[in-house]
Amino acid sequence: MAQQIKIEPVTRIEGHAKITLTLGDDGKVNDAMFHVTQFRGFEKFVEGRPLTEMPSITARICGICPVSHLMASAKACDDLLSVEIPPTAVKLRRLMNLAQFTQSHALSFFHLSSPDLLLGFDADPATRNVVGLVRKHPQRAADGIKLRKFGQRAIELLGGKRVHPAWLVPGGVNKALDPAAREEILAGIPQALDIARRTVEFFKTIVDQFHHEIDCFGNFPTMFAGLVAPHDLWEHYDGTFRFIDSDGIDVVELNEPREYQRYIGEAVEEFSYLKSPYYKPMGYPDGIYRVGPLARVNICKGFGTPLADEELAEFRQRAGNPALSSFHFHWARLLETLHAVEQIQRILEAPDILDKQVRARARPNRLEGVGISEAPRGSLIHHYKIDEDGRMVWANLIIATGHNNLSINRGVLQVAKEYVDGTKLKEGMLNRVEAVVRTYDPCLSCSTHALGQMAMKIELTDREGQVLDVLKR
Amino acid sequence: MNMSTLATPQVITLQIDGQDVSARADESILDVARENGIDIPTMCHLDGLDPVGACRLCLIEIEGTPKLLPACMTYAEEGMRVLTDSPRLQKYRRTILELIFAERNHVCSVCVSNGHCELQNMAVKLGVSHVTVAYRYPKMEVDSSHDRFRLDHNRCILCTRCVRVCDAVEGAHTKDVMGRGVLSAIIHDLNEPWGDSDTCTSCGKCVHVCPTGALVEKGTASSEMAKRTQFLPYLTRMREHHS
Amino acid sequence: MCLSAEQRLDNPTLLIIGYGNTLRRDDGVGVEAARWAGEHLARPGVRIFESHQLVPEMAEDIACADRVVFIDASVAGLGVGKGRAPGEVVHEVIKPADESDPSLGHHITPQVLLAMASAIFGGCPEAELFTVVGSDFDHGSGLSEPVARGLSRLQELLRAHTLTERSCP
Amino acid sequence: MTPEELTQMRDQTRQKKSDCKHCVNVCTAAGCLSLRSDQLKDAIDKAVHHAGRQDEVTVKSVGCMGLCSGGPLVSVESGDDEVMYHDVKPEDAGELVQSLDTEPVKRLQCPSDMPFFTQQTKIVLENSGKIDPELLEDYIANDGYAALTKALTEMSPEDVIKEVQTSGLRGRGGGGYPTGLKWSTVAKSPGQKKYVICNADEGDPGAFMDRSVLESDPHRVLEGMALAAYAVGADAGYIYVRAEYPLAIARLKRAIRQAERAGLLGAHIGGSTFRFMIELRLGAGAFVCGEETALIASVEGKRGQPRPRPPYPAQRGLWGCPTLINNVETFANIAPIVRNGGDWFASIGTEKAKGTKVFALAGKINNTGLIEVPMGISLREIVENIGGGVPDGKQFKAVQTGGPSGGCIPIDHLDMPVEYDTLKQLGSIMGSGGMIIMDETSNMVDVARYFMEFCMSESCGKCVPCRVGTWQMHELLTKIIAGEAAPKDLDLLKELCEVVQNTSLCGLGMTSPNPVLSTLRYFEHEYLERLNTNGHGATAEAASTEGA
Repeated sequence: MAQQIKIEPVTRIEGHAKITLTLGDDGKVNDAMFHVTQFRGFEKFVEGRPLTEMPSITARICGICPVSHLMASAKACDDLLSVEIPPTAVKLRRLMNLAQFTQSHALSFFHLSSPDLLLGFDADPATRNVVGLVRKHPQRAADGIKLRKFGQRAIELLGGKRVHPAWLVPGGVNKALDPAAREEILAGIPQALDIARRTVEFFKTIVDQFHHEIDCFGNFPTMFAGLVAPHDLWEHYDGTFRFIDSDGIDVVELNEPREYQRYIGEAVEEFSYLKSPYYKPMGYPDGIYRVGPLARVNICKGFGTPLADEELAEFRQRAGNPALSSFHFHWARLLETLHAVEQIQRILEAPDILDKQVRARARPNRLEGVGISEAPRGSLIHHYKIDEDGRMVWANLIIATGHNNLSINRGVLQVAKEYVDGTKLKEGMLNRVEAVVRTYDPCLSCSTHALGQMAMKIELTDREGQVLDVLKR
Repeated sequence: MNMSTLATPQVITLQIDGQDVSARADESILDVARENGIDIPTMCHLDGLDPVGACRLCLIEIEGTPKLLPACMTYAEEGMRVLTDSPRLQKYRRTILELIFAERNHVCSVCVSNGHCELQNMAVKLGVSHVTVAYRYPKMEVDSSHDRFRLDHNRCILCTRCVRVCDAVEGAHTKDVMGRGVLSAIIHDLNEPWGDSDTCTSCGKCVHVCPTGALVEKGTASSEMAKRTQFLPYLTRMREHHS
Repeated sequence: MCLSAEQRLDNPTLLIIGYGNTLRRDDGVGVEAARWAGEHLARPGVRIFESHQLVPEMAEDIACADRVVFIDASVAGLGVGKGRAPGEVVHEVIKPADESDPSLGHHITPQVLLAMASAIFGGCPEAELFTVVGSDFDHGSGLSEPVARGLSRLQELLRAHTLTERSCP
Repeated sequence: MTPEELTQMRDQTRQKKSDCKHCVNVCTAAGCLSLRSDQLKDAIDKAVHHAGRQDEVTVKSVGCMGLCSGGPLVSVESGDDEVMYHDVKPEDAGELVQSLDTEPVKRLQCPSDMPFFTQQTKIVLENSGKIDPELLEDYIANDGYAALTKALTEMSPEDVIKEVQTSGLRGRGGGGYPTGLKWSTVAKSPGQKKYVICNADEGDPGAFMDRSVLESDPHRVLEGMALAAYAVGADAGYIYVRAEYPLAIARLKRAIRQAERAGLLGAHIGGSTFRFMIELRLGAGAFVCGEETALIASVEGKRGQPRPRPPYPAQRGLWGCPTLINNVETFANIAPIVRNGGDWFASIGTEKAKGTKVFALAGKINNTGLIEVPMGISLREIVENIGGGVPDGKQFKAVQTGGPSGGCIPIDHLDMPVEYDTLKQLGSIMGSGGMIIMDETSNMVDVARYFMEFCMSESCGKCVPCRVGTWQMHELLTKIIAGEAAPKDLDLLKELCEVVQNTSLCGLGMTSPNPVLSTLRYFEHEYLERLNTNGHGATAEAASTEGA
């Protein structure tokens, strides 16, 4: 008899989502679906607002990655203004984005994924959580907090406010870097670098324990996409948008962000509010691709900083080039963290970093603009249309997690088929189903935190919706 | 008050909040109070513009007068005993401010005037940290048709400072008010887009007298729009010297 | 920047953390309350944070305090809001999460923060949580009417609760 | 026109009337006109011609006869006898004319002993329904302009003011401010130029007293204004009349033209040195323009918005000059006062309220229409006797007086005398004279919301408490009616009432909570019944769950 298993909400991810598993008569998983149940009515909210408000509105609507939205939004506005951003302003924006990478990756690794990685997927769920983690590995947890703090403090020193800096504005930034702030960030680098290095080292010692998970946690050929810098270097702010195939061959590179609609289509599924972008020339759903840390390291040749490049070489050797298992998002995240700290230092030491010329002023010179930046979770696209008076008439946002939606779904199915046996439901099976979702560190939020706090419940139901079994945590 | 006392200003004494003060008979209670370091909250009032007594925040109690009167338009009289800050007045002021906040969409956190807003400052001053009355959430337009300035009706509190400065100081009378009650709105000429106005001189005075983020310079991002109202008293004084 | 034990005894510190998204109406009630507290309850020894959400690095500040007051919003019908009407203020004395705490996510709960504070930084503050049950979590600013009333009630409670000095056990 | 010429015209007209055996008066005020009384008049004219009796039967258009629910109304004067007919149709014309020398047509006849007719005292309406409002001679035949002539020839301006003061007349527009005092303030205010303004911006829902006076007897108002101008030293006047009153406007225009031609307005009035011109100003229907400072702004061509008082218009009014503003009914009382003396007027009514008051009866009452009663008459007398009680056997519930600014008075207080002060004690006001009767089927929260909606949409938008407060109160009332309000909503409503009442800029705002306050005072249970006490609101108290 066909059955369904519902996992709702998926824990340790941002926002509100659930997973439904449909079982065949043999108790094997036939189908799996990852549903995003939180609706973001945000595009409507901004209609009629002046474009200059967009960065701060978008930043405030999502509290998890405000800097990422600021960045993409400011870039979309730059496009509408058609201005060239002063070089120092570009450096400062990059600085802030890298600080955001550092703090976000720290949270993802240390607090969301470590319970599984450090305590084990099959550990008793009663202790397999951040509390169990801090009790058992207080030093690692402290590292996580220190690294986050380094990133957060840098953001605060740049933007003036921790979460919602009004500092990024269309045309640049609104305040030059204060020399004292520069010194303070620089002072924090040695410790941050230490943490980043020892965490990568540590991860390398445990990664082999998870060979089984590596094999089935979203391990399949897909395309990868993201920004890449000239000379094929890792990129997070500017550069060109590139798709590579699963063999690592360049498929296409966008000449400019506004072309994205030629290559990215957006499918809508009934079961989820989250749109499923796909690579248009391949059609839906074959045009599956991944973004985020794994994609970024797969599409570049190198980071351009010594420590990160050294680690990247080992990563390629051990995980493959391109690395295809989504499990390696974790590793890639740590590489990026290491690079971010190195790069922050490099930018702060640039001779023109304290220049006062940080903003280009212009009025809208285009009625349609697109900004693409890399959020910690992957490529973030803001696409705006305005009227001649500079008021928003339309907005489309493709968030990182959206790009990964197809891949997450397929990953869930892969894991579920591998681990879940409907005849004897075990918690560890379902945890892996969730864990694959967490490798992508999805951000579905742009929502309220209050909605997220529900006890985890997994329901096993038959076709008629009759509840057959309930697992509670 | 009568006309004869207005015509020949004389020095009189009165009491404000128990403090003996002297004043000219053509002075408003608001002016007298401020000269003596007594602060009365105002929103529609601005030095250099004719008072209208519309916001009702400056209401005061005068002994022997049952009605509350606006300090900006009530003139000093001999022997007056004025209360500017009774518990009752404080309560009314808070409610009035709440009504202003509830009337339109004051989304402070993304507003270009965030941090430089007189309405926001007034809320802090009067201790209004939240609104107990219902929000209206009206659908309001943003008029962005002017080359340099923008009118965001969502943030407008209808204080009419812009209307008055445009009429009395700039002499253009581009701005006025249309509609009734909560449907009232600032308009340009005969309700045309601001950018189409033939009478607007683009002087920007209205922008800088506006207490909130309703009238702003284009191109300013969140929290960047600080207003400069100091020009107004100077301008008024210089004109008086020349005429 | 923790105070020494002696310094603390002389000057017990209170930390108030109000959190939520002010652009999702009622969700912002915690932040509104923190702002109010900043104006009305500020005095030496009182620190007030307003935040979009709880973040792990707060654990250190929590570990340094003698008492912590969290202020949050909850959706009517869900979690704390279950069986409660919008505007209700729920007060709980909270303890560090034990390992069976179910709520894990980017959303860290106060209990988890307390656990982190004690496990990582060795702090053991008394802690309480005020939750205001909300109804309108749509985009926009400003509280719904019941929640605005709840906030008034909360302010009284906060005033009363924070005036009573307690020492660190 | 000299006094002598005036007397001559008066006598001639009276003679002409007495020469006529029958005078058929057809009401052509707006109420009856809307029932096509103009066609009725034509039909009667034809019938008279058909009978060949045009020499001994005059058919005349007259103003309002009061019993508007019985329109079209016709009265037939035959010598000293008068017969009144209701619901007359053009096809009844023949029968009516035939009956002139015989018995009245029974099926159309109004009983002459109806309290509606016998219990009224008419001063303001003395000519209404009797004279042709379009004929100056008719007004003059009824002692029209005699008061003005008398004042100009025998009295000083101070004498006129004194007479008005003696009369004890108080403003009929709503406030009840002593008219004589107002006049003397304007007279004493320094200034070369002064104005007299007649407020004919009648805006209360259900009120039509002013319209009726203007339609039925326009010269009376002109004469009152001229007397006022003479008394306070003004030489120009405005009548601010709402554009929704086309018939009143047409008749006023005609009356002004007639008066000017006759030398009763303009320069050298009645051959004296007194000059006074009157102009019409049409209002666009904003209720707030009935407020005097808003009215002045509107006359000046500005947006009709009030400004804080003081200074009062008596000190600084139109174009900054001392200005006397009275309403139509107040001015309509002046000529009789000057003609008959203030003492005569003061003998009518009560100690504190002199004279009569015109009321417009509307709502759930048998005799809807216009009445004029002496001050101090009981509400019961008005509702049960003059008004003929509540129709369809329903129970009387409350009477709403004073329009949107007024309040509802319940059955327990029906025996209270109608006076400025007693109505105020009951939580209502005299107002301009609208009276809406409600029966048991009316819910008072609905009534309060109806008036609040009016106040909200008529708020000028200038001051915050009225502009936003009325919206908030309306919202809360709507919520209560929908059964979605909690007890706290009612508290908030009460609180808003207090704030709006005390902080609004003008009378409209200050009195806008009155319908709520007065219904709450007598009918709070109707509010409480609609509150939702088991839903969200009632349990919105703090719950405390220790150690959860």
